[in-house]
Amino acid sequence: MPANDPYNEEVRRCFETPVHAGDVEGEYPEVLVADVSESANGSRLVVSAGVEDGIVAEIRFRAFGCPHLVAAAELVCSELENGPLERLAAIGTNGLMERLAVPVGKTGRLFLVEDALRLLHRQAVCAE
Amino acid sequence: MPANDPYNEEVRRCFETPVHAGDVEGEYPEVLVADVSESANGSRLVVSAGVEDGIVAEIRFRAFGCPHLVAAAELVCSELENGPLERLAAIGTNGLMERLAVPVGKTGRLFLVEDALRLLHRQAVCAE
Amino acid sequence: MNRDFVYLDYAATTPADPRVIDAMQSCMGAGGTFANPASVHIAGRKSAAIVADARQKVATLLGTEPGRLIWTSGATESNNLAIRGAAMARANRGKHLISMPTEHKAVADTFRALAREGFDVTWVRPDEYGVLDIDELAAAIREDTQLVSVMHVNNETGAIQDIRAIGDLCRARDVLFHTDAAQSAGKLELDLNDLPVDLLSLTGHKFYGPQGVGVLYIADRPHCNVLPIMFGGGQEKRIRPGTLPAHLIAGLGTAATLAFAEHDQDLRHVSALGNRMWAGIADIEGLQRNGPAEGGYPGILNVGIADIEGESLMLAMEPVCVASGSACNSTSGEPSYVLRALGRSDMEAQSAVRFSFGRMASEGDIDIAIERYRFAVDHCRSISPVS
Amino acid sequence: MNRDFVYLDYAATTPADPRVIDAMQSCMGAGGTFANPASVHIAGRKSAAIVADARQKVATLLGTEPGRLIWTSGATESNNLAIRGAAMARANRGKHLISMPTEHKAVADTFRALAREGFDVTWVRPDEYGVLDIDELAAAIREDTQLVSVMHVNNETGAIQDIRAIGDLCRARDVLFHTDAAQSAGKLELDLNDLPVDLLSLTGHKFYGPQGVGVLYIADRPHCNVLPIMFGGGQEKRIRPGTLPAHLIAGLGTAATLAFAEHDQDLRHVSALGNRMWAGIADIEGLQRNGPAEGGYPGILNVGIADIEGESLMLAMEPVCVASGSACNSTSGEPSYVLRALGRSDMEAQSAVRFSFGRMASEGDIDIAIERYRFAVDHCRSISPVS
Ligand SMILES: Cc1ncc(COP(=O)(O)O)c(C=O)c1O
Ligand SMILES: Cc1ncc(COP(=O)(O)O)c(C=O)c1O
Repeated sequence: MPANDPYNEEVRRCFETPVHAGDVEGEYPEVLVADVSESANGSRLVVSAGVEDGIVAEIRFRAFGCPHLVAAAELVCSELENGPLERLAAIGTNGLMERLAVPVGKTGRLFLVEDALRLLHRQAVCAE
Repeated sequence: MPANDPYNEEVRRCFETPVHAGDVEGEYPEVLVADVSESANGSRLVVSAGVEDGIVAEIRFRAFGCPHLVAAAELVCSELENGPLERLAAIGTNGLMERLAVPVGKTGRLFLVEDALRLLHRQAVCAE
Repeated sequence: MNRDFVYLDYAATTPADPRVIDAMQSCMGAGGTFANPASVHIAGRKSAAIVADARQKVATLLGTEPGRLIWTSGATESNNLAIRGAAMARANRGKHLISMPTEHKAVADTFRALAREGFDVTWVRPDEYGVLDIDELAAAIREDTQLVSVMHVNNETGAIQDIRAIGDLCRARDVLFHTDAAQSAGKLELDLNDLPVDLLSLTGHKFYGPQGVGVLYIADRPHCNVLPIMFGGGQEKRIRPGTLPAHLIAGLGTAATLAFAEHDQDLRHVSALGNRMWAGIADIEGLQRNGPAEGGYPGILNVGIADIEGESLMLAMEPVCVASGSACNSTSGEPSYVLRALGRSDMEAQSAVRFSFGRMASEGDIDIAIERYRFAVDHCRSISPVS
Repeated sequence: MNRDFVYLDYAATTPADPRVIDAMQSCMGAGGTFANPASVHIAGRKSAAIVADARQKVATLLGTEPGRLIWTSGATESNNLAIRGAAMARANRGKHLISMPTEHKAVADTFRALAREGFDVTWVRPDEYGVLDIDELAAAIREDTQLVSVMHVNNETGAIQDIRAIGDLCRARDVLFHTDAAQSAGKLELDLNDLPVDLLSLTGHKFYGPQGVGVLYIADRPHCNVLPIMFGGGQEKRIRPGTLPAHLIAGLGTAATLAFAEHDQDLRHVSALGNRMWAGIADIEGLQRNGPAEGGYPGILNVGIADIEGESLMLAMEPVCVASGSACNSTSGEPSYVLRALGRSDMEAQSAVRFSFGRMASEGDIDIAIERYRFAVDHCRSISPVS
């Protein structure tokens, strides 16, 4: 692979085996769904979370978008799963941008991940 | 030699061994000299002829000019030597142009040969 | 052969044929015919002979005389020289020019630049398959029209324009006709002694010649000439300056001879590959063919699926190398303007994949491409919220 | 090595170095890095990596950043792009331009074309050795002057201009400075981080790289930019369109690395050859040296003898390949305008012979050239009426 590969290993790994791609399948007291999109490039991200006792027991995503968006969604889901609900509000894109070596031109697209998580968190808080 | 050689074999032969280059060296009743030049490109042709009994006994040339001019002068001299004086007036450039594959752009330069021979002939006629 | 990727992007550039490389090799290095063809010494004359020979070879391919051909650095320069050069040469007769929105950028952007400089450009739109309606062109021609530029084979869709009909119309109306034949020269028959084409552009690297060299053909007709766009030595009839690159020209000449001799075989080969590819993917749900299903250049197959994201599709298809209509494949950051001009939506255009075939591609390559395309579509769909 | 001629015309073009040919080879054919560097697929990215690497290599040679370099088809295009591009970019600030009559045609004719389009061009004459008097340049600069173009090393005489002094003057007067470095890049040290040069042209085939590829350097300074002269894809920051020829660029990059690494050795070599040549012919009666005897580029030696006819001289010198100032060596059919500008008469100019030396030339070649030149002079004199 030449040095100028636009996708780093993390992106490739997450894109190739996005284990959190799909919908929440388990039964949970609460299943939250956030569906966000960016009209400029048609990107869309749907994140669903099964919440139990303040814990994100299962979190899944579906994405229509570039490999960086897919990888970011996968990475975030794997980090949030089995963690406290509050973390949904705490995750930002900065760390992701770096870890996935996202080109600056795609910053806007990566905000979708933040947007979806915020939305999930707000729903969870309102439901409490 | 590639096909696009600007000098054909005849030009090369005459240019390499211009046996008639020089001045008339023998002693003749009459030695005629024609000195013609073309200002446009600085070409100059000097033809001298030793004439005896209406015959061009010795004919020599000196040229400042391109290989085609040198070759033309050499060829003409070798044809005229030991021939009748009248031939001086009869030789034209058409045959030369073809035989030496002279580029059309050099037609003017080749006229120098004709000019020199005419001049020689005129001198001979006047002297008679 | 490269084994770490499968190359099906022949419309972008082709590898040079080994016989082309041999011809180039013989012009490189101290032992080769490397001299400046404009030099009058022996070494220069050898190079000049190589250039003359190559010029004859390209002339034979195009059915024309060597004296009609100007060497350039590629089709981009040929297009610029043809269009700007002709527009400028005829500017005193009129400033109206005609082209199509589906042209390559080297044509379209040259017209746009001329439009900024006071020329009036009419863009005739194609039908949904990318084909020009000759009546629409006829209607667009005005008293002051000087030049029509319509490409022969479209680089994205393979759509073929009827350059004979266009040329006939232009001749009848006293308008110059330029065609960008970058995608057809060396692939489809072109007999310029017979075709009513005034200016034609081609580039070496689309038919197994070297990158960095092209040709502009200028017909020997009244009022058919171009003004130079660059200035310098008196090379190429003072139309295009610069030291002639003997190795590139020799390579292009050889490529022309090969294309001429192997035309039928090449065309059969890419047709077979194109058919095999299509047969292997045509049943995929939602698949749309971009460009003509029949009558296009068989070496190009462009397909799209609106609900698949182009960039992810391309990554999932690795190591198959194809072009895509998605923004990530373009310097403008926009989905293919060619497909948009055919009436495709942004979403349709961004999912487009152009498979293009050539001399070195094999059935095995096609089978891998089919497998990877099907896999990639499934993979993207499995992630997608759309389906 | 070619054995049917002796090549001493390195200022016209150089054979590619074998290591350059290797680098080019690795980019050609189906097994090579042949893809379009603009393609986003694996094959394209490999080509893009080659291009990036080559760009860094040329940047290292020039002491600059890769981002400052634009690939072109050669110095002719670089000169046209620099001069027309800068003149157009600054046309609204003023239309006065300055150059010299001893420039290469790619510079001089570009200025002449601009003059026809309404620009005002001042030609500053050199001294009898071809060198610019900096005070004359200073006097020529006006309020509305936008661009000065003065070449680094003259291709006919080897005269070197003081580009640091010219550049300093231009910066002080807020004028852009372009230099045609076709004859110096890869031969003389050029550190653009340090030199006050705004635009610099070079071409691969003058320093053992391939023909058909060049570079334009554009300094990163306010108001230093050029408008494109051709239009198309968005390559090269939208300044120069067209598929990047990976093989040529790889070759140029390798040539740059070699020139950088072997600079001292190359310079010593051509100096030794130049000195040997001069020592072998300096005593010939009537011999004049054209250009500076000291301080010029040692790889070029230009001599003339007014009473010898240039074309015959060249033929008599076969198989030694050199350039001549005679009309037969020029497309204009005129004796060298460069030598005329140095005050030489037509007769003096037409007899000029330019010997130029390079990496592959040997002492044996020089000895043959000395022998042939002496023979040719004698031969021509023996025929001539002048002496
Ligand atoms: C239709 C068409 N025209 C022009 C070009 C430009 O050719 P080049 O990049 O060789 O200048 C291309 C290919 O890039 C093309 O496909
Ligand atoms: C000083 C100078 N400038 C420009 C050029 C043009 O270079 P190219 O022919 O590679 O475009 C040359 C050589 O021909 C040259 O010697």
